[in-house]
Amino acid sequence: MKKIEAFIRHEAFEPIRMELMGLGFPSLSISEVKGSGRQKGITERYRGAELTNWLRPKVKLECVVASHDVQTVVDAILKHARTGQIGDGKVFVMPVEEAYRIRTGESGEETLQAHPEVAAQATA
Amino acid sequence: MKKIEAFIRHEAFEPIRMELMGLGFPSLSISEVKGSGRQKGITERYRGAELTNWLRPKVKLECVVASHDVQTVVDAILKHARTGQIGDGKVFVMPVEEAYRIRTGESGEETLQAHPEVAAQATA
Amino acid sequence: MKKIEAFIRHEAFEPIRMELMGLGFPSLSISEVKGSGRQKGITERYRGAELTNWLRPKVKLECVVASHDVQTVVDAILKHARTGQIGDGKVFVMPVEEAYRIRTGESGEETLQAHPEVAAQATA
Amino acid sequence: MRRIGTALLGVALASAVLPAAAHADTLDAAGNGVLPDSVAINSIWVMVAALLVIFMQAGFAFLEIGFSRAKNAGTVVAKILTNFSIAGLMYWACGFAFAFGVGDLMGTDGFFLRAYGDPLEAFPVMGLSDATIETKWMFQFSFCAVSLAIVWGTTLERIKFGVYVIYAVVFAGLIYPIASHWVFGGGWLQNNLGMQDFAGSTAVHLIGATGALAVLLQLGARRGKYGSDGSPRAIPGHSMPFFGLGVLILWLGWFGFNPGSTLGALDGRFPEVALVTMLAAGAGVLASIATARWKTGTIDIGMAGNGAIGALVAITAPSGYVEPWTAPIIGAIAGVIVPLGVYAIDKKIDDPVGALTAHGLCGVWGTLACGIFTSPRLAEYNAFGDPGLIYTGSFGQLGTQALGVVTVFAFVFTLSYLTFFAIKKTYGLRVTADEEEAGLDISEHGMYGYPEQFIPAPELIGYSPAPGNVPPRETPRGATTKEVPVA
Amino acid sequence: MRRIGTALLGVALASAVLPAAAHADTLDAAGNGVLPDSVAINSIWVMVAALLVIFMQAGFAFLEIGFSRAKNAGTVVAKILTNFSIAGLMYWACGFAFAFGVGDLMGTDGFFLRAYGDPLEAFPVMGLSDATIETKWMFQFSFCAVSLAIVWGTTLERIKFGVYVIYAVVFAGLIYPIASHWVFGGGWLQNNLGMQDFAGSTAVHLIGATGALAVLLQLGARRGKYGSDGSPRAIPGHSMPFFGLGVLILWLGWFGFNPGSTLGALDGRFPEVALVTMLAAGAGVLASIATARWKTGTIDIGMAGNGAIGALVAITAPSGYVEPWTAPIIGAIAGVIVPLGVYAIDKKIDDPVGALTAHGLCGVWGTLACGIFTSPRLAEYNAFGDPGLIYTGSFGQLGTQALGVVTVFAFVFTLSYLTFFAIKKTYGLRVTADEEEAGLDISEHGMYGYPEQFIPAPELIGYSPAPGNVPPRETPRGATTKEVPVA
Amino acid sequence: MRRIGTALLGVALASAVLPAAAHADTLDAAGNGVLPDSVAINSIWVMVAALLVIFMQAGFAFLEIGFSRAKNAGTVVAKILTNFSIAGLMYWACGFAFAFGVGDLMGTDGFFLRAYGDPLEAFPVMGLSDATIETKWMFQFSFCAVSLAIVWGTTLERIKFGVYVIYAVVFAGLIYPIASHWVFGGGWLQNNLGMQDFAGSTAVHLIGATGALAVLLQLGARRGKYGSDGSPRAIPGHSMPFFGLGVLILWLGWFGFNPGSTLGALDGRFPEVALVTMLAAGAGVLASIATARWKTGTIDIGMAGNGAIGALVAITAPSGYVEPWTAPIIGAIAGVIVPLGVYAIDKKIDDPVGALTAHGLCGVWGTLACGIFTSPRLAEYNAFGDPGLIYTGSFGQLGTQALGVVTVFAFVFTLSYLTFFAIKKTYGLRVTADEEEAGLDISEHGMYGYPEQFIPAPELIGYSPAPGNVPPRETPRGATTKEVPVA
Ligand SMILES: Nc1ncnc2c1ncn2[C@@H]1O[C@H](COP(=O)(O)OP(=O)(O)O)[C@@H](O)[C@H]1O
Ligand SMILES: Nc1ncnc2c1ncn2[C@@H]1O[C@H](COP(=O)(O)OP(=O)(O)O)[C@@H](O)[C@H]1O
Ligand SMILES: Nc1ncnc2c1ncn2[C@@H]1O[C@H](COP(=O)(O)OP(=O)(O)O)[C@@H](O)[C@H]1O
Repeated sequence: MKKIEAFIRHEAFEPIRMELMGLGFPSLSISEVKGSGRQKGITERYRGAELTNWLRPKVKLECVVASHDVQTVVDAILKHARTGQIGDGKVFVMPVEEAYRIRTGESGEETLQAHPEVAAQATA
Repeated sequence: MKKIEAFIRHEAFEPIRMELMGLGFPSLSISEVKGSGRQKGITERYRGAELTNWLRPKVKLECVVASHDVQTVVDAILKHARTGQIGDGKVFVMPVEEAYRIRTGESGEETLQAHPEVAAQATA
Repeated sequence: MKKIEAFIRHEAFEPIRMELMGLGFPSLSISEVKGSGRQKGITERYRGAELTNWLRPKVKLECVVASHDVQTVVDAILKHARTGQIGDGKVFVMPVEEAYRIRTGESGEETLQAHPEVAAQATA
Repeated sequence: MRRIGTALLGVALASAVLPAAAHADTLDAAGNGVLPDSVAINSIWVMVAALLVIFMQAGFAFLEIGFSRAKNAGTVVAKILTNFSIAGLMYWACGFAFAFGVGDLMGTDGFFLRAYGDPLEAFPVMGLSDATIETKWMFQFSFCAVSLAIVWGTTLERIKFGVYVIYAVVFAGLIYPIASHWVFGGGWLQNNLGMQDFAGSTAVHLIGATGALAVLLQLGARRGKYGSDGSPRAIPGHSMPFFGLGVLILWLGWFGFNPGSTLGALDGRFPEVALVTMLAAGAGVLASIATARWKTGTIDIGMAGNGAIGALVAITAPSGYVEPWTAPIIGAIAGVIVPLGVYAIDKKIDDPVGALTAHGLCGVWGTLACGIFTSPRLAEYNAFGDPGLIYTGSFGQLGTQALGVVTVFAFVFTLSYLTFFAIKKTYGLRVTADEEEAGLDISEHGMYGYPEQFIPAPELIGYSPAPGNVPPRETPRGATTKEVPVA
Repeated sequence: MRRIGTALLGVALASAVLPAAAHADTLDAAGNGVLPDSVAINSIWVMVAALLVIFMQAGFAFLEIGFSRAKNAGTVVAKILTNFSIAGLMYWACGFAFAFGVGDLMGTDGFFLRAYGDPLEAFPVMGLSDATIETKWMFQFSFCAVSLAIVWGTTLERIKFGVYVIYAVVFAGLIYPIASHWVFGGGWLQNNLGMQDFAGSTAVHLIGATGALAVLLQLGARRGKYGSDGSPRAIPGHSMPFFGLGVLILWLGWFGFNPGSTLGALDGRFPEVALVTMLAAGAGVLASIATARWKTGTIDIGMAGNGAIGALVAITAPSGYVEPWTAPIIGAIAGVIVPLGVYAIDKKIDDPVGALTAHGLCGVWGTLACGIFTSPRLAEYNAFGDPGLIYTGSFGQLGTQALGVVTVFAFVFTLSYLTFFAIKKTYGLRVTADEEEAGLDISEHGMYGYPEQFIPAPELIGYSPAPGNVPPRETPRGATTKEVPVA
Repeated sequence: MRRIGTALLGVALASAVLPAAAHADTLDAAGNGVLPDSVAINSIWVMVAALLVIFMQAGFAFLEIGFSRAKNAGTVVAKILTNFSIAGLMYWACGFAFAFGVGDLMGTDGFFLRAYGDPLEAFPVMGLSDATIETKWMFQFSFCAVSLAIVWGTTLERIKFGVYVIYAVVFAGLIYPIASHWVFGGGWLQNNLGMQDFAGSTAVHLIGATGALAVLLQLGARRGKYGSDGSPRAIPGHSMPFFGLGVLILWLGWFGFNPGSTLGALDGRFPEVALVTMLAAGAGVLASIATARWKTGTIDIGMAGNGAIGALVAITAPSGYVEPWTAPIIGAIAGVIVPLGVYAIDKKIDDPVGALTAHGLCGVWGTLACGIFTSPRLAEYNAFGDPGLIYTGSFGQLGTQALGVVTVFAFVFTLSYLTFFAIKKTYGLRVTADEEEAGLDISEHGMYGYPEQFIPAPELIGYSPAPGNVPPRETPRGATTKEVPVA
């Protein structure tokens, strides 16, 4: 099992979510982060004083999938998150040793996501 | 050392925190995330236009512990986070290679958590 | 490649960010978390009822770097995040198997950070 | 045209479409230049006062919003608008007639503010002022709306929206008019017993708080308010600034509430009433802060505000009957009652904003205070009841006040309890556990009150820009930039 | 000293520094004790009304803030302050003179409120009231500022700040004064055709909405408002409580807007106008909620508020011409128009706050309503036009109203469209895509409206405490603590 | 009963419980129908003005809240309520007597508003108006409360709550009354030197700002305000919308502040004062935006608001003395002063809201402006001092104004500095570093102003539902759902 962590633009999330759901990966989490990278800093002003903010709001997407699904998910992300301009973000893949579905207590890969056909209906 | 990441319901956190502290695991972090999974989407309406929100607010719990403590912590989470209904969430276990306590600069397993008996008092 | 996750005080972030940028590590992400550890709980009161809040606001810093850069970054964090008092936080190092720069689609270590000299100018 | 009317508002309206007797009277008088200046002078002040009281709707809204969690903030807005609207139409249709027409038990003239002949005779208790009848309606309606707003303070974060609508119709059309008629509409408590309630500690605030109790007992506490062991939990509201805005607006509104109850300006009484009101409120804040500090060790922001409200409620009845020097005393006692009352009540029932204490207990205290402090000159001037205990040494007036309080409470509680009981059995009072957890905004209104807090970039949901039309990215004008060249 | 003046305000001001004829008149009269009480009485009421209308600026600000995303909240504050200021100076310099001076097409006297001789002759249409001219200026200026505020409702979250400034000068100095002159300033529509618009459904609200349409057509929708398939997306505002605050303040302000349009108190008319206003607004809220519920199945908070606004706009023109019983009818119809209008318009053009519907469509409906419901006694009293359809059976007045609406719309739309066209070609109307995405607060004003939401611990950016001066850490006083000893 | 009084308010109150001479007078007059209409007319306007000024408390509260960080938002609410209350009680006990009684240095009659005999003789400087004494008290008290509110602008986010309480007693009971007595209470600066300050640029705003300076010098800057190198850092407030709300409320309140200072309506002066106030404020906003734009390149939202405040402060003294055409000049100059003053002061001392500039520098400018622009007719009418420089060519009045400013500053600064010095040595002025970092809400009040922002699901802390009573989960009514079956 692998965890895919992607730092993306806000507007990239929804297309990614839709595609992933269609592909049978409905299960994921996102959170608001602030990131710095190659993107420019913004100089803000307040009552005369200046402050340069090097951080830009980004969305962090976390999705744990079976190892053999990693490429599918990464590709979906790269496809939609890309504008070709600085600030598009990064995708990281990390190992996961165990996973549990709390509701049932089951563990293992099959707990991670729904089955494709199921998801297919879902988006119908 | 392992990192335990759990995506749970808000109301599940407090019982988990209390049990973990009792067990000698006072150290953890949480953050607000929005998740999608098998749970239903909510259709919201704004001035006529509809939008289906597939994301539900969840709490992400992060706790790094010594490898031999993983099961204890996971069990505590499963025990309290479970309502048996869709939306209960997931628990993931991931490898951690090194840990440092900033205050002292020490590294290694013993920096991770307080000792059981200590914690015991704490909750007294 | 490794991912460095640090839970630090708010006021520690800016000095760390500046030093890392100077060292050629401009790329990182932060998020707001709430943490519990050895730090004391605060008892809050609301219309007579009491509630003890065991959680303190912290900043979670995430930075993925090439394996040979880990120590440099960890040291920078330890240096600035340390006040010597309880609540300073922790730093964790975790394995990363793959990384992609979304903008270009390239993968591998070189996508992670800017080159030192480049960054050097940046801070000039 | 009669048809349009009926079609739209039903038979009841029929009476409304007769020639506009009264309105026309004023107009004719004005036309013939025989409308005395005094009408305009008194009407201006009472109208100003009415508008200040109307503004209190915003005060109640923000007091409640501040004490609610973010997921329940929006519904308060819809609630206040709906209730204010229903109150207006019902009070016009029949409320005003019941409340101020002639009769010991209830008035019977002036439905739709029509066909009542001479206003000074039709609504005798307000005869001392020649302000126009529409002015008096605006002022009295604003009181009804305040009383109704008070009812809902105990019901935050779990009540079904429809309950607001149903009860509002009954309350503004029947319960409030009759009960207030008894106390200051010329009814039996006032005329026959000489009960004193200048601006409505009982007639407005206690009535509202009684309704609030009646619904709370059948509604139950919010999820999570009481632990498995029954101990109360704090459920902090989401915004003290909004709470503060509410309190400050209410305080301002009270300068219309009490001084406006002179129903005119020409007797020069209203500024003194304003002074009395200010002194009581100030003492209330300080006493409440001190009491809370003594009990809990902190300077409780909420109690400071509740203390102001409680003291203002308490001084409402006496404001036109007592000397200024008694005001700080009356207010300070209310300020002590507030925290103690809130702490005590919170142990058993869930009153998120402290309405039962601030409007209920303090309303009772204020009404009784007349029996203690009413001054001879003012009892005589207002021509209701006798001076208070400290002047007469007699408990007579105090007894009358107590009787009035009990009667009004019993009457309003019974009718309200029955109304809510009927609602509970039919439509239901409370949302489901899931809806309560999700919050009323999303579950009752289909959208959060603070969408961005719950939906990531909501405007982008289901939105995928056509590859072509991604616009060129430039640098924000307001921003100077430092380039970090790509490695 | 003339030099100071010119240096600072330009030649135009020259006229302003002549001896203060009119102001002095009032003063002399007062000095010689020959200033009749009626002047003070009428002036007090009209001034109170003017201040209530001025407060509506806050209402518009928070209605817009609530309906904006958090990243565009601050700019509204700067906008409202700037526009209100420009409106004041321009309306003083020439707006008032154009609007209320003598003339079928436009007035020509009273620039800088100077040298107009006898105010009652100089501004005849307001002659029925002897309130001081400065009072009347304050009241009429507050109307101009409201009309201007309405214009911007359609432009949120993407317009360049400078556009506000440029258009405000033209609007408050020329467009509004001339158009409003025709309708209620003594111009041809009013005097020659007998158009009825008591407080400005057309003269204030439709004019504003027309400007709003003119700019929207050239500005375009917000990014993300319409998907690649052209279907509309919801872009929820960030705060329903702020929206509610705006609505409640506007509602309050309307009790100055309509009843103040009597321009005096001595005829005893203003309280009746207030009653009419209240009844219409109440019906509007309920009708709007019902309609939205029927269409979308939820109790729409925004529609409840828009319904109130729409009904208040609709009752504005008839408020001084109709009997109270018609008010709920007029308001309810507006309440139905609001959701239907918003849904329909939203399909094609992006009007974030629903200004086109609430102020435009409802403004038209309200103006036409006079043609239907104006009562004989009030047509006669106001001395403009004839009673409405239901009394006369004739469509004459309705036709006049319709003609007035069309004329005003055509005139204002043409001038506004040209003005915005010129701005677009020169300065530009719209920020860049990046600026829009970043939000107007940061891109136009260099700082977020809610900095903490976007900057982590902003005060610490670039801040590294000298190792020495890190202060000792103690325990917050307010907090008792439980020690967890270090392992 | 005397015992009750004393027990509660101390011996000082004794005087308060004598028969209510003055109040009774009004009442008798009214009873015998010999109370002239003029009393009611003047009282209505002045009361309306007083309430507008009282509302300014909300304005100051939200201006400060907006400029504070979220962790310090709640304490402002508790502060404003406490200070307003103390001001009311102290000004009743002795403030009013000191300020408006007879005497060059200070008044000595009318403690507790009692036993002063004929109000027109007891408080001669207000003799020109026959508004009731309670009306005048309400108005003058509202000024005192404003002046006190101004003091705290410099102390946000680090001062100990108790300091508010202690200083408020001294300020409202002694410092403000005496200083304001000199300037517009009939004291030596006004009566003997002929200083002109119509509504208090010096007597209210400069006094407040002087107290603000005295405390700031001993309190020091917020942590993080100045870097190790001493360079100032931006510490942005958390809400521009709240700031905007504050500014708009203050602006509205100023239409009571200045026009109400006529203390009556019958001379027809108040509308002109309102006009003058509006013109100055408008010019101030535009000048301030322009200056900030020129200096920093952005349209600074905060400066737009501060510009309005600064201009309103500046026009306060001249508003009753100058011709309308001078208002935009006076306001514009204040608008230029504001940003320059803020930037300059920010380099050295930490004034989060810019009170020193807006109320201090602009208060000085406004006072001096009288010496330049006061018109002959108004100098004569108000009967204090001479016309200004541009009319007389003489620097005499300007000198008087300057002398007044210096005297008042020196007096207030000395007393305030000593008071704060004493507090610092005993109780302490400032919270600990940890408390400051945690925020005043949690450390001083034991609860955050926005709890949800700091506590995750606070109502659930320590809450574990008994396994049994987990309620059934249904689907929110407001929500239609799309099932994703379990794999
Ligand atoms: N090495 C990294 N570690 C953590 N977050 C990163 C890293 N590199 C990039 N990010 C995240 O991705 C975002 C975009 O990165 P940036 O370098 O600006 O874009 P690009 O890679 O297209 O130049 C950053 O704001 C940050 O949130
Ligand atoms: N594979 C996953 N990767 C990341 N987050 C997940 C994953 N699966 C579930 N989650 C998180 O857990 C939450 C609950 O998941 P859900 O599938 O709705 O519950 P259940 O597993 O009980 O059906 C989701 O909202 C999401 O935040
Ligand atoms: N084992 C852990 N897992 C996750 N987060 C941790 C862990 N230990 C500490 N933290 C984070 O670090 C913060 C500071 O930890 P704490 O123990 O209070 O400081 P110190 O280590 O200096 O005693 C905590 O609030 C929490 O956010």
